[in-house]
Amino acid sequence: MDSAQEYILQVQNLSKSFAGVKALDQVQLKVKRGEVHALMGENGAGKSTFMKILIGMHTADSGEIIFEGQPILSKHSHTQAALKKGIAMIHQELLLVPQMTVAQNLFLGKETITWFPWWVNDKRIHQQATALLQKIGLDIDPQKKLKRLRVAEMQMVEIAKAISNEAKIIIMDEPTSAISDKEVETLFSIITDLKKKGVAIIYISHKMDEIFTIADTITVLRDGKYIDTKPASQLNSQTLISMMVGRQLTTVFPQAAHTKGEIMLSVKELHRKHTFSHITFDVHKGEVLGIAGLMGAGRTEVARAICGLDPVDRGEMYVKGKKVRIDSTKEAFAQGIGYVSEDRKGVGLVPGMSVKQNITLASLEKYSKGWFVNETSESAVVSKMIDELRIKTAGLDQPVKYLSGGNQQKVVIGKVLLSSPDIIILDEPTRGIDVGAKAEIYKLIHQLTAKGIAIILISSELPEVLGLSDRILVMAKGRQRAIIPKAEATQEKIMKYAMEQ
Amino acid sequence: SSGSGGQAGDENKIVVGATMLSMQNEFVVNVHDEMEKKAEELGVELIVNDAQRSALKQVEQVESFIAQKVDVIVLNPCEVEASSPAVQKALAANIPIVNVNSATSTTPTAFVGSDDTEAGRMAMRFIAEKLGGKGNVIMIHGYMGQAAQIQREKGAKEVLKEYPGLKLIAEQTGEWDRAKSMSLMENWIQSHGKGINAVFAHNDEMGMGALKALEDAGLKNKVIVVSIDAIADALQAVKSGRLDATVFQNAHQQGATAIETAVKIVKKEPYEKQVLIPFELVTKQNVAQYIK
Amino acid sequence: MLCIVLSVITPNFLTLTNISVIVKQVSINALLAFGVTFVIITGGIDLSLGSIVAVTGVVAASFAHPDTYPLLVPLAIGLLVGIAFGAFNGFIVTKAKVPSFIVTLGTMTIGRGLALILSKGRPVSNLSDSFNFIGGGSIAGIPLPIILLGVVFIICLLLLKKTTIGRYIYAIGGNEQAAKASGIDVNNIKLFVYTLSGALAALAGIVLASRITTGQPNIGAGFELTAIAAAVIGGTSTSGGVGSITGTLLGALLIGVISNSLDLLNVSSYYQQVIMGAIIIVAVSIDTISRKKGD
Amino acid sequence: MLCIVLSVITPNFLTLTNISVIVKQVSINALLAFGVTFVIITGGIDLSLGSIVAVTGVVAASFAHPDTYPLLVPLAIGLLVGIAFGAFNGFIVTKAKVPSFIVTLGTMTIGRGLALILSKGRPVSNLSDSFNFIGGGSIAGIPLPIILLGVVFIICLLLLKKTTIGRYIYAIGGNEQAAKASGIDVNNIKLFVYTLSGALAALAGIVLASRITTGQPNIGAGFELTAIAAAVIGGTSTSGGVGSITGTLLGALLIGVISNSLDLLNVSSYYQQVIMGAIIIVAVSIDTISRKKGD
Ligand SMILES: Nc1ncnc2c1ncn2[C@@H]1O[C@H](COP(=O)(O)OP(=O)(O)OP(=O)(O)O)[C@@H](O)[C@H]1O
Ligand SMILES: Nc1ncnc2c1ncn2[C@@H]1O[C@H](COP(=O)(O)OP(=O)(O)OP(=O)(O)O)[C@@H](O)[C@H]1O
Ligand SMILES: [Mg+2]
Ligand SMILES: [Mg+2]
Repeated sequence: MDSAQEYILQVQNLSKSFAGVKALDQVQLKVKRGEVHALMGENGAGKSTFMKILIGMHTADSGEIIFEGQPILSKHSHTQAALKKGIAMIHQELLLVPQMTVAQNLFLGKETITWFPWWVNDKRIHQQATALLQKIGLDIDPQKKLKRLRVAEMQMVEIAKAISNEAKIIIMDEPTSAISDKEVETLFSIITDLKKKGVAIIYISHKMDEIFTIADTITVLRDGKYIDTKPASQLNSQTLISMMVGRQLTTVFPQAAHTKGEIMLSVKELHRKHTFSHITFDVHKGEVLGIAGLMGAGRTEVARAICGLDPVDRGEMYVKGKKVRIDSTKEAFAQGIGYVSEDRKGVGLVPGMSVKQNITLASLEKYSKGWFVNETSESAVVSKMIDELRIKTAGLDQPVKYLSGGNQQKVVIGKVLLSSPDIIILDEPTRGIDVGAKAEIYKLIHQLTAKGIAIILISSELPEVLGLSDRILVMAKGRQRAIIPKAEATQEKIMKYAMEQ
Repeated sequence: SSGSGGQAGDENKIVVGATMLSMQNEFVVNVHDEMEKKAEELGVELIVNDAQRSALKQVEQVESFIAQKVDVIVLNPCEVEASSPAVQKALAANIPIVNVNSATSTTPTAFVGSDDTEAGRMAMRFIAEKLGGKGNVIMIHGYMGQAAQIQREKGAKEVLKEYPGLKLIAEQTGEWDRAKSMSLMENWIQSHGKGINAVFAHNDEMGMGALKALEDAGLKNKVIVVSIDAIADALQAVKSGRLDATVFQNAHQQGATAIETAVKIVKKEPYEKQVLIPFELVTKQNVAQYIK
Repeated sequence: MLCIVLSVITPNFLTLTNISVIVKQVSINALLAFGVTFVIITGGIDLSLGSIVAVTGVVAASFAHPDTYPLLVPLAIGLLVGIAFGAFNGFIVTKAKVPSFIVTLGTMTIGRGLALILSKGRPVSNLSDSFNFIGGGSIAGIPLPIILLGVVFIICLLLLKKTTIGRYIYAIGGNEQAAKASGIDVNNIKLFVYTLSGALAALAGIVLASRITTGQPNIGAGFELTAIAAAVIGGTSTSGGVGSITGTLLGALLIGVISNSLDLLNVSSYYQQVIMGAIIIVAVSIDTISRKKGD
Repeated sequence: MLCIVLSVITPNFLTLTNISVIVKQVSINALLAFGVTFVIITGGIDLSLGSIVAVTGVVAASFAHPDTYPLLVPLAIGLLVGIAFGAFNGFIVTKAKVPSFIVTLGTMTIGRGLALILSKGRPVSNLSDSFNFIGGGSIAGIPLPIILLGVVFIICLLLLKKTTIGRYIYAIGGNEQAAKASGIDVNNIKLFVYTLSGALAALAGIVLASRITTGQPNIGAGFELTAIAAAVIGGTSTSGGVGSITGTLLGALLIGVISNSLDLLNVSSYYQQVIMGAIIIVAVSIDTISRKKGD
C-alpha cells in the first residue's frame, strides 16, 4: 500500500485542453520524497503543460493534485502559493528578467526583508548570490545584467534560482538543453545533494544518458496520455524509447560516406574584438564541419558573424572561391548561407505568427508573384515541409508559440531549409528535441550533404559532433585550437583542445 | 425620444440646431446658457452640439443638422474660413443660418455678435491713455489663427501705431490658457524685469495668469494689466483693484438675440441681418454694474 | 464583437443619408488610422499625424488658389510634404534608433510650428473649386471622401494581408530579431511604414483642407490619439505584431458612430465625453474577455 | 548626456531666480512624469493624467472657498479623486486585460467630461488664501511647489530603487511571465502603479489649481504627452523594464529649460515649436548613439 507519507506528490486524472486540443488526458504521477522522477515523452507529449499546472501557471480542466497529503486547487493561477508550499521549477523557456542583474534575478520575489518592510538590501542579495553561485560552481559576476549572459549561463542562473528556493520538490524542465557536460556534472552533484536532503526532483530531458544516470523512477507520457511508471533499473534506452514513441526506433547516427567536393565556404583569420580571433577554416560541398567547444568558447559568435548578424573587425570570407562581404542576414541568404540559431525564441521564431508564415519567412519571395504572396504554393510547400520534418501542429495556421519546444525547433530548421541554402550553419540544432525527432534531423543532415550542401554543425553534445562530422573544429576561449579529421577524433582529444588555455 | 429633429414630435415646434465653438470656454458657455434660456422662453427645441474647437467637426455637425432637417441653424464659428463650408451647405439646403459671436467669410442669413477688432482697440487705448502714450507693452495672444486672436491683435496694433511712444517689447501666445500665460509672464519678468509697463492679454483667463505672476513677483503696482471678456473672476479682480480693466463682451445679449433672430427668420418675421452688440470697457469705476 | 456593438448602437440612425454622413466624417480619422496601424504593427507609434495633416493642408492650400496652378500641383506637393515627414520619422527611428514615440513627438511639434510659420498663423483660404471638390464633391451620388476611403482601404488591406511587405511588417512587430535573422531588411520596411503613414496623413490633410475649404495651421491637434484609438479598439496591439486594417476601420466607425449618435440624441457635450470614454472601455473589455474565453 | 545638453543651454539663464522660476514651472510636469514613469516601466501607459489634473483641480477648488472647510478637506478630497481614477485604470487594466492605452484614453475622456460637468464648464474661483498658498507660497524663500517636488522626488526615487515594490515594477516590465513565475503578484503591483500615477496627478492638479487660484475644467489637455516625453527623454523605455526617476527629472528639466530659454530669447512661438521639436530629437539621438558606443 502506498502511504501518503511516502509520496510527496500525487496527481490523479489531470486533464487540460487548449482551444479544443487535448494537451493532457487523465494523466497521473506519484513522486516520492528524495527521488529523482523522470518524466519522459516526445515533443508535444504534454510534459511542460503538466508541470506548469503543478506550479500554478496553467489551470487544469479537471483532476486532483495532492501535495504532502493536502489537495492543491488547480482552479486559479497560484504560482505564489505553489512557491510558498515548496514547489519550484526550472522553466524550459528561460523565465528571467533580461534588464535586471543576475543577483536580482536569483532573488526575485524573495528579497530579504530588512529593517523596513519592502526595503531591499541589494548588498545582502549580492552576497547571497555570490555564495549561491559559488556553491554551484558558477563563475558569473552577480552584478552582470542578465541580457549580457550567454544562453548557457542564463540556464545555469535559472537552475540556481530554483535551487535557492529551498523547495521540497523541484521541477526541472529540460535544465540541460543549453549547457555543456561540465555544467551537467555540476547539476548532477547538486541533485545528489538535494536527494540526500529528501528533496524530490521531477526531471525532464530528451537526453537518454542523463536519464539513466540520474533517474530513480520514470513516468512516460505519449500524446497527452499516461503510459506507465517504472523504476529506471527496469528499463534501458531501447525499451524506454519504445514506450515513448510506441514503436521501435533504431540507428542513431546513420553512416553514409560523404563525398567531399569543392570548397563552399572559406573563412580566413576572422576576428572580432573580445569574442573570437584567428578563425580559419574551409567547408566543402557535402561535408559536415563540426564545431566543438565548452560553453562560452565563442562558437555561436563565429556563426553569427558569418551570417551577418554581428559585424567582424578583421578577416575574409570566400563563398565558392569568391570573396564576399556579409553585413546582413539578407546578404548571407543571398550568398546561400542559412543559419539555425541556438536561441529559437529570441532569434529563430516570430511567436505570434503561424507555422506557415514562420517557415516561409526567409524565402517568401520565392512563393510570391511580384509583391503578392501566392498562398496556394506557399501552403503546398509548407505542408510538405511539415510532413518531412514531422512537425506536430494543429495546422498550418497554428501560431508557433503554441507548439511544444521541440516542434518549434523543427519550424526554425524548416525555415532555413526552404531558403535552399548551399551552406547551413546549425547551432545546437537538436536542443530540446526528442529522440525520434533527433534521428530525423540526423537523417536530414545526411540527406542535405548528399545533395551537396555544406554543413557547419555546432553542438555541445560531443557524441553528436563525433557521430555526424567529417572534421571537427575545436574552439576554446574564442580561439581556434585544432581541426581534427573524423578518423582521428575522440572525445578525449576534443576535450583536451577544448580545455586549452 | 430620438432627437432626430423637425419631422418628429410636435408639428409646430420649431427646431433650432446650434453648434458651439467649445463648451470648455466660459464665454461660450455663457452664450449657450442664454440661448437655452431664450429657447425655453420662446418654446422652441434647441439641439446643441459642441464642435470642440474643430472646424471640421463643426462642418460635420451642420451636415448632420441638414440631414435631420432642422428649421434653422445657429453657428458659433470656430474659424473664419474653415467654418464657411458649414454656412454654404446650410444655405444650399435652404436652411437659414445665424452666426453668433464671430464671423465667417461666407455671409450667413444673419449675424449677431461683436466686433473683436473694437475690443482690441478699446483695451490698447486704455493702456495708452494710462501710460500717457509712452511705455513698454507686452501682448499675450489667444490661440494663433483663430478669429478672435487675429482681430484682437489687429485692433490693438492699430492703436499701437497711433502711439509711437508705446513699444511692443514681447508677444507670444498663451493659448487662451491661464497657466500657460502665467509661465510666460514669469519668464518675461526674468528677461524684462521692471521694463514692463503694461500687459494686454487677449482674454481674461490669460490676463489673470499674467496678473498672478506679476503679483508673485511684487510688480503688480507698477504694471497695467488689461484683458477681454469680463468673466466673473476678472470682474472681482477689477473690483478689488488688482486688474486694471477688462472689456465686457455681452454674452447674454448675444445668445438671446441669436435665438430671437433665428426664430424670427423661421416665422418669416422681419429681422435685422446684422446685430452688433458693442463692447464695454469695465474699470473700477463702473465694475459694480457688471457684477451679478 | 465590435460589429455587434456597432449594430446595437446604430439601428436608430440607419437612414441612408446619416450613414453617408457618418462615413464621410469617419474618413479622415480612418485614413490616419490605417497608416498608424502599419506603424503600430511594427511595434512603433506615430504621434505626428495631426501635425502632418495641418502642414500638408496649409501647403496644399497655398498652391490651390483659383487660376494659379493645375489641381495636380497642390495634390502632389501636399503628398510630398507628408511623405517627407514620414520618411524623416522613419529615418531617425531606423538610423539613430531613437524610440518612435520621441521622434514623432518631435516632428509633431516641428510640424505644428512649420504649419504656423508657412501660413503666418492665418488660415489659407480662397481655394479653387476643383480643389474644394475633393473633400466636398460627389461622384454618382457618393461623396468623394467615401470613394477615396474605399480605395485606400482596399489597397491597405491587400498590402498588409497579401504582400510580402505586409508579412514582413507583422514579422518585425512579432520579433524583430527573428525578422532580421530571416534576411528581412528591417530598416527598409520600417522606413516604408513611417513614410506610408506620413503619405496617408497627407492625403487626410488634403481632403480635410478641401472639405473645410481652408488650410488651417492649427487643425488636427489630437487627431493622432483618435487614430491610434481606432487602431487599438480594432484589435491592433501596441506591443506590435498584431492588427488588421478591417479591425481599424471598425474601430474608426465605432468612434464615429458613437459621437454621431450622441450628437443626434442631443446629449450635452460634457456627458458625451463621459459616455464616449465609458463605451470605449466597455466595448474593448467585452471584446477582450470574449476573445479570451474563445482561447 | 542630458546633463550636458542642459548645462550647454542653460548658462545664460543661470540666475538664481530664474532657476527657481524654471523649477517651479517644471514641477507640475515633473510630478506627472514621475507617476507615468512607474507606469511605463511596467510596460503600460497613462494618458489620463491631464484630465485627472483638471478633475482634481475642479473638485479641490470646489471645497476651497474661503471660510468653508479647513484646508485638509480640499486636499484630501482632491487626492481621493485622483486615487480613484488611478485605481479604476489599474482595475480595468488588470482585470479586463484591456490595453492601458485604451483604458487611460477612456478615462482621459471621462475625466474631462466630469471636470466640465462638476464645474458646469466654468472655472471654479474665489479660493481661500491658505489653499492658494500651496502653489504660490514659499517657505524660507523656497517656493512650496519646489519643496513638494523635492519630497516627492526622493520618495519616488527610494520607492523605485530601494523597495521590493520598485524591484517588482522593473521585473514586470522586463518580463511579466518571469515575474509571475517568481511568485510576484503582478496584478497588485500594476494596480498600485496606476493608483500612484493617479495620486501624483491629483497632487499636480491641486498645486496647479492653487498656483492659478482657480479650478479650471479645461486645463491639462496634452499634459500627458509632455509628461511621457519627459520620462522617455530621461531614458524610460516605452517597451518597459527600463527607466529611472532621476532620468525623468532631467527630462522634465530639459523640456522646461528649453521652453524657458526660448521665451526669454523672445523667439516667436512658431519657431519655438520647431526648435523644441528639433532639440528633443537631437538630444535623444545623441544620447542613444553615445550610449550605444559605450556598450
Ligand atoms: N498555450 C497553449 N495554447 C495552445 N496549445 C498549447 C499551449 N501550450 C501547449 N500547447 C500544446 O500542448 C501540447 C503539449 O505541449 P508541451 O509544451 O506540454 O509539450 P512538451 O511535452 O513539453 O514538449 P517538448 O518536449 O517539446 O518541450 C502541444 O501540442 C502544444 O502545441
Ligand atoms: N556581451 C554580450 N552582450 C550581448 N549578448 C551577448 C554577450 N555575450 C554573449 N551574448 C549572447 O550570447 C550568445 C552567445 O553565447 P554562447 O554561450 O552561446 O556562445 P558560444 O561560444 O557559442 O557558447 P556555446 O558553447 O554555449 O554555444 C550570443 O547569441 C550573444 O547574443
Ligand atoms: Mg516542454
Ligand atoms: Mg552557442
